[in-house]
Amino acid sequence: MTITNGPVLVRRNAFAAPLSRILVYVLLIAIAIAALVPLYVMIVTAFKSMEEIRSGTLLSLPHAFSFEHWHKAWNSACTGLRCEGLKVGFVNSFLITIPSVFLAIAVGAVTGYTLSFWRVRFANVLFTVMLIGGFFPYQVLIYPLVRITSTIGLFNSLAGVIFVHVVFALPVVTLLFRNYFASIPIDLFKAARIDGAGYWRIFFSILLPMSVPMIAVAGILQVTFIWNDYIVGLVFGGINYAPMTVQLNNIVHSTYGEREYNVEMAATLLTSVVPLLVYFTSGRWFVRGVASGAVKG
Amino acid sequence: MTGVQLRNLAIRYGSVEVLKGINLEIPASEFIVLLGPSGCGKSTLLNAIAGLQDVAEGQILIGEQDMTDVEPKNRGIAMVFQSYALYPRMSVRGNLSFGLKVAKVAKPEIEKRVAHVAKMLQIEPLLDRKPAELSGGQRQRVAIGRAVVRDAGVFLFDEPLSNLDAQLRSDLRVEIKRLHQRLRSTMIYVTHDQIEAMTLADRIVVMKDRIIQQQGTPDEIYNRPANTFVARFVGSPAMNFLDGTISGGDAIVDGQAVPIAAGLSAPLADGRKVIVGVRPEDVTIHADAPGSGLAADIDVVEPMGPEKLVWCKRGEIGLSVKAPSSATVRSGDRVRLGFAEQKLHIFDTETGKRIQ
Amino acid sequence: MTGVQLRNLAIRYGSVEVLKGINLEIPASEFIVLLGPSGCGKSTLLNAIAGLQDVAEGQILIGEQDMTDVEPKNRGIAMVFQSYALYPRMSVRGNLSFGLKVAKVAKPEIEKRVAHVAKMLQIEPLLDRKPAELSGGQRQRVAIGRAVVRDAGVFLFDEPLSNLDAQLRSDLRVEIKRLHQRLRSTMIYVTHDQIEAMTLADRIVVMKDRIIQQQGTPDEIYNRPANTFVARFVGSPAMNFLDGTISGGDAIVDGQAVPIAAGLSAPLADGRKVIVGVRPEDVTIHADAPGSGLAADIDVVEPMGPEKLVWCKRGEIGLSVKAPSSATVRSGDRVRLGFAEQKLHIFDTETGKRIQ
Amino acid sequence: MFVRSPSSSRLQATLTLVPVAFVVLSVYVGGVLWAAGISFTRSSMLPNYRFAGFTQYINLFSNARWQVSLGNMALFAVIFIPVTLLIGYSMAAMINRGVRGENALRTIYLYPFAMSFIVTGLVWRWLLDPNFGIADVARKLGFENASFDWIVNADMALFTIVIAAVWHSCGLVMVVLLAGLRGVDDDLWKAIRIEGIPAWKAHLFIIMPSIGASIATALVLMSLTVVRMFDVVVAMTGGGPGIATDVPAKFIIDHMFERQQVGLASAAATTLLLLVLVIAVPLLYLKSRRKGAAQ
Amino acid sequence: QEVKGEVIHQWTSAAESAGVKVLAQKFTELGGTWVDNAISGGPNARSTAVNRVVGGNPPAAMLFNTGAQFVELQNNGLLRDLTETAKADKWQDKLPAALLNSGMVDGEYWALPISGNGANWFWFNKSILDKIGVAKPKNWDEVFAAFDKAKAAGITPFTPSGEPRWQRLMFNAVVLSVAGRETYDAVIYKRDASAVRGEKFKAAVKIFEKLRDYSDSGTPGRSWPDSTNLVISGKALMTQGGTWLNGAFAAAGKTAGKDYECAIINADQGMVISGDVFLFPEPKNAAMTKAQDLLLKAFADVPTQTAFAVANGTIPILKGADTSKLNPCIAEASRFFNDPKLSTGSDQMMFSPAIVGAVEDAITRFSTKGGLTAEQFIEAYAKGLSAS
Ligand SMILES: Nc1ncnc2c1ncn2[C@@H]1O[C@H](COP(=O)(O)OP(=O)(O)OP(=O)(O)O)[C@@H](O)[C@H]1O
Ligand SMILES: Nc1ncnc2c1ncn2[C@@H]1O[C@H](COP(=O)(O)OP(=O)(O)OP(=O)(O)O)[C@@H](O)[C@H]1O
Ligand SMILES: [Mg+2]
Ligand SMILES: [Mg+2]
Repeated sequence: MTITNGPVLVRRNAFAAPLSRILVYVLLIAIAIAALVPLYVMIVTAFKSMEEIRSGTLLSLPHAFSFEHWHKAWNSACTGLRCEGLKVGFVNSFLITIPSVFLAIAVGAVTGYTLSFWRVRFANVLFTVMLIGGFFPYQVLIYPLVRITSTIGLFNSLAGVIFVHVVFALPVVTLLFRNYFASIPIDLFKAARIDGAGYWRIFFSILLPMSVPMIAVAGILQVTFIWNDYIVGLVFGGINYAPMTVQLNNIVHSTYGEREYNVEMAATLLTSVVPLLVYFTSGRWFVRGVASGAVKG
Repeated sequence: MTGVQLRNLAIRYGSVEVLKGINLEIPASEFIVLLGPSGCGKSTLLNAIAGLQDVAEGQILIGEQDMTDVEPKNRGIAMVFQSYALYPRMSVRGNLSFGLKVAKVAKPEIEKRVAHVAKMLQIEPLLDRKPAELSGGQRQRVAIGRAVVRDAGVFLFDEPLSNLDAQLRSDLRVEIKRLHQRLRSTMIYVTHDQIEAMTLADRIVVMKDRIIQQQGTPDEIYNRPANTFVARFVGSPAMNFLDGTISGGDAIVDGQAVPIAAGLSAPLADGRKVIVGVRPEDVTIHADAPGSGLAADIDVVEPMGPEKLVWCKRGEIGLSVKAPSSATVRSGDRVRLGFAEQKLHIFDTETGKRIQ
Repeated sequence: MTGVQLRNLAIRYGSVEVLKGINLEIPASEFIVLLGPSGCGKSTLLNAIAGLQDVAEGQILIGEQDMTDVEPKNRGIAMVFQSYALYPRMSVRGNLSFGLKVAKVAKPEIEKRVAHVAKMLQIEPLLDRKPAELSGGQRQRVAIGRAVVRDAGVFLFDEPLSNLDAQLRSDLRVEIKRLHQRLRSTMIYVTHDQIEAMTLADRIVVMKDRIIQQQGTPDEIYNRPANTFVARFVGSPAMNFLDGTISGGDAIVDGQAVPIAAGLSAPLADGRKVIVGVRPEDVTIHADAPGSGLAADIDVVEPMGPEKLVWCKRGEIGLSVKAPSSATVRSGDRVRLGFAEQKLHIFDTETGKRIQ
Repeated sequence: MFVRSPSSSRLQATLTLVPVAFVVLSVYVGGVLWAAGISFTRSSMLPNYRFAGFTQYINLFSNARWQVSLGNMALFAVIFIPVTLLIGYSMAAMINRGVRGENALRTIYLYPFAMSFIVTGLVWRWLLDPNFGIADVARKLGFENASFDWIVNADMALFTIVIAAVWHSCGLVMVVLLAGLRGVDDDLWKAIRIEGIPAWKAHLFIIMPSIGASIATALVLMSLTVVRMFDVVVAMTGGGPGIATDVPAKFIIDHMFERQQVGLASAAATTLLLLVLVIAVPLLYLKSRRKGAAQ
Repeated sequence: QEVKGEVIHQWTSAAESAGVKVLAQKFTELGGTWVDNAISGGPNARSTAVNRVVGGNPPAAMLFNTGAQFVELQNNGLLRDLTETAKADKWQDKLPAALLNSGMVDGEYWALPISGNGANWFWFNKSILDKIGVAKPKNWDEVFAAFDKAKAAGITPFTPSGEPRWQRLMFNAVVLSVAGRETYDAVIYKRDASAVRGEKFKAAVKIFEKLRDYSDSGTPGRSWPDSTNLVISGKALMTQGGTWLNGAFAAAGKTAGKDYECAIINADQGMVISGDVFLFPEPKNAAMTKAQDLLLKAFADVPTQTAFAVANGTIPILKGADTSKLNPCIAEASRFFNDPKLSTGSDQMMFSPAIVGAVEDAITRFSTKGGLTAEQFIEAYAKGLSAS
């Protein structure tokens, strides 16, 4: 494994690229190809007819490209009484994902900030409990959460789903931010306090702008979790707020039905478009040297 | 205007005591310079005054009020950090105006003050850059600007000029002095630069080994150092020390008598072991002639522009001498050194304390 | 041993040209000091020599070989960074020894060298601490140690002593000088400290405005500055400048004749506008008596330990004078200033260049 | 962190933590205590609260599936975490050099994470199928004797799950570490390059320790993946062949929902949490001690 | 006023959707508004439904498997007692007793059966049968003879699904056919451990083991549609599965008797039936009661139920259904279904889910090469019968 030392300057003479650099590209591309094999299989399968899939040539290109299965997955696959495909839950997925991700990151970032910069009594106990709680199989928590949300009147409402998502996201997002803030020079925090900035001001004006890479990571993580979530939406959303994954599952998983792999693949790929877009656009948030120039030494 | 008082302050990092029993009275509007070897706790003390460092024992009073447990922002202070601590995602302008914005100063007023400070610190062309795009000295100027732009009652400076070029340094030194005269704020200033200490300070505080060694006007510190540590620490090159024994008003050093002014030698009993201190500028170099001073060999001669630094040797003893650059001395010459009788400093050999 | 040559070097940040047409020949074993105002590109230049900064144009030769595109590690250099850049999670010992370990130096040898450097830098008690637990000056010493511990052919120092106290600074200055004499490595040293520059340098390079203004021995730079910038920049307090017009071998300044040594005034035509420069130590203060020099009022007197800095005023003109601390001058006194004829510097008013 | 008694800002800090603390306590502590309580009953589909002693725990530990599950989790963790960390870090380090097409590469590495295992598990099944998966492709390419039957081999099936899980998680680990690497000061890289420290040493001894917090984050995320591992197993092997690839989360979920053995599932979940505690607490203790020493 | 009836069910495949449509249409005709809540996977659908009930927002009706799954809900008073409706609508005349009984507790009706399946069917590729020159096997000797011939011809003899639940299904099929109805009923209905340890059961275990040895290496973990595909595409001779496999053959455009054959081995021992029931949570209000009443009416309507079964590919469960439109395999299954002597309940109908799970674990471990030996398996199975 060759990893060469960090940020490299662009050479004047592009042809003088050191061997190690070529090696890096070779490795990166090799890994990318390896990572892409399953995706390739999914895509070609989504274009194949069932006939062709049954014939078992996994890696071969389809005889003919037809968008029929994609169309079916989106528009007309049966998911129960309705045969309207995936699109049914699309809006719900947005309604759930956007506020949940936003709130989860907001709450987690503030909590992480408080834990790493402010000395609050029992804060570390709280964090430890939260983190260890994160390891508890969350399926086991569903029953108590059903009781809790129904007691506070959030059961089977959009707010209920969002609440549960935020609760489940809290340990991980808090961890991300707490650890991230721990690496920021403490003198910055001190300087801001001298400047008269209070609790919120320090957070919003100084630390948040420095956290963009971590916001991107937390966003990637939570968008994926929440967009792909099935159980929480199903149980806590009730029929009105069932996310797209419910349809996806209905297309993919049926105990007694025959399976149309091409439609399943198309459906899966269609469902993952949103997270993929998020990944791609998060690029510019991965800025280099967020704290550069802040302190000496 | 607000004075600062430290009462019996002690500060610990974990179990390590960094400062103890610090008592310091800083009258309002005084300009105080903290001097001390690296690691003696100067930054720590500034942090404590600012409220950024937990105090283990004692009290901090600012403007007569006990501020030991008060929020930094309510102490009415401004501070320049040794590590700069610039806000990395803000432009220079943002860095300068942040504190004012927080304090809800009106926009035109902010602009005015920022413009003024930027001009004073010669960072106007840099206002829209990010800290990462600045040179070391430029960063430091921004850090200074951030403190100066606020009209605080107490200013804390942690080695504000250390990365600047000589010219800018002397310009800023004058600027800070002027700022002090204009604002009459109390200023607490850490530096390693003798000239800064001497020219800026109303009073200098010399620290070492967790405690304050001496405090006094620059003149007192320079001319009447309380112990060998202070004597050696203040003044560059450092004071020369000679081990001697008192004999009839003279000090016998390495077998040769060094005359001491009568006023100084009065309290000294014959046979007492002392350390005789003499500053390089109080030594004169004569041609080698018997009887007229301490014989020594010239080791190294360092030209320093307006003058020469001459390092002499007499056996084990090393002595530095400041000579005019016109002096004709060469490495290897044998010379005689004369000491200004009145300017000698006598310390007790055991305790290192000044005798008088 | 390895010399360094810079040929027509230009460096850009994006579209901003920071350095251009830099030509510099550093013979092997020379000790070169870079001087220049903050932000003039000294760090950038060091980075380029080290191979850490991309070069837009020109060549860098180290030991006769073109190293412009060679990896830093293959250039045989050691460097002290202005921002320290210590390895954060390694102890001080780890910071010092890591490079040697990597270079597969034998263990006892590593220990010996680390011990030696730690002793020299007075960081022995800190060897097991992490950088975060050190004071500013302590960090700086570790950073110096990390470079010194490696026996490199070329050493690059970026303001290595700026955070140290005066005593340690002068100790280390001597230590670095000694290191240079022992190793005979080429050393390129950025500093703002006049004394460091004067005492350490074989040659000083003064930079400004993207180019090299003058290079020469400390003596040349101090005594024969090539232009007003260099003249003002080197020396503290800065050289005084007086606008004058030549008339019969004298310079007429503010209506009063200032005599110039014959050697200096020889090439000057009558009526030519010049700038007359005089260093503060070349000015003497006399009691006010008609005809005997430039009349002026004393503005401020700054005690500086061994001497006094006297700021005088004559109308718009400000003049600084270094007087012995025994001089009895007080703010407000009217005095006459005399100039050492031989020590005057004459510059062209238009170009600012030295005339001769 | 630096002031002893409450100030407005600190009060604010405390106040913002209170709701979080409330939710954490009620959901996590409350939920865990509830589950622990239920584990001492014979609850089947719905919880009941009649105390039944340690019956469920006795059943649990005499259950072969549970034993196999725990063993699998341990083995999985031991392979999955180091491998993913190594690959993820290497990718982050390489991308951090500033390569062309960084966005595209990052998205490619990360995409597996976006896909639910319901279907990608199936694709992996196909790829690893001894008859028409990559083994078949290899045969068609002329390697007549190529055979790859790990997925149907009880001794090897777990490793196929490791492969898929690594594929799934590498991108995430890379992104977390990349965010950490992006915070490393440029001057540090310069110092490393000057000293000529070989890449792997620089990463291992200097860069990795200075992004320790990010690595800790990645480790926690990976540990969470290990403890919660469920989808990938269900989709690829269904826990099989036999029970060879069963894992605790699957055991718990199966018994919780399909088998209506809430009591047993709670006992299993409680046991799992205790195991996590046994491993985590000494680590946390060590960490906090080190921090204390540093101050 | 709109009578909304939300129904939670797991019918999500194309055929199942068609079936739901039939039910929904009838409900609509009766004046209700069908609110469809389809959730794939039985456990998912059931636990979601239970959570909805517990959370105080129950659906009007929810689909469970026939069997003991609902008992605890009934114990906790969360279900509506259907006795009155059942009596009024004469359920005992309309439904096979085995099915009906599984929805009763202490003589009260708590569940309405809605669909039926036969579970112990074996499916053959007709062209392979023709190629190796054997007729559709009727007993195990014929099966193994056919296997050997297929093997000789280079064709995989047997490709069962490797998922635990289908392995269990297959095991039950083998037990019924080899050990006979008496032993089967003793195990399933009485949970008789001594029957498990008996010789007949052991003989069944041996056959199951032998079948395992004839199945291909790709078996573990394979889903039933994949297994079935292998038979459909002519790569394998036989697979095992319930009547629902018929749908997969049909969807691939295959015709029973021409392209494929279905058979119960040792058919005189009868068919294992399974199915789904609707449960009706205790209503929250009058509107919900009304909706449930209408739903009950729709579900128990003979033509509707028959149309549902046809669309769904399951067996019509109400007596008097018109079976003429059924596919030959389903028609045959229907014959078994309606004859009490030729039908018996599945383990899922009689066992609690915990026992089903325990037994399933034993079976799947036995199905794996290198797993349990026959003796160990029998002990594990016997022990599993007392799981809770
Ligand atoms: N990353 C950057 N992007 C743009 N401009 C930069 C960047 N880094 C430095 N500069 C500019 O380049 C110039 C030279 O910087 P450099 O750090 O070399 O100065 P310097 O001579 O070392 O100053 P100092 O004595 O203050 O350290 C400065 O004006 C600085 O603002
Ligand atoms: N976080 C810390 N943990 C442990 N010891 C520390 C810590 N910070 C500082 N110290 C130690 O406390 C002492 C005082 O540090 P401080 O930074 O106040 O010194 P200083 O006088 O400002 O030095 P300098 O002039 O070098 O900046 C030093 O010896 C330092 O090593
Ligand atoms: Mg300090
Ligand atoms: Mg610099």
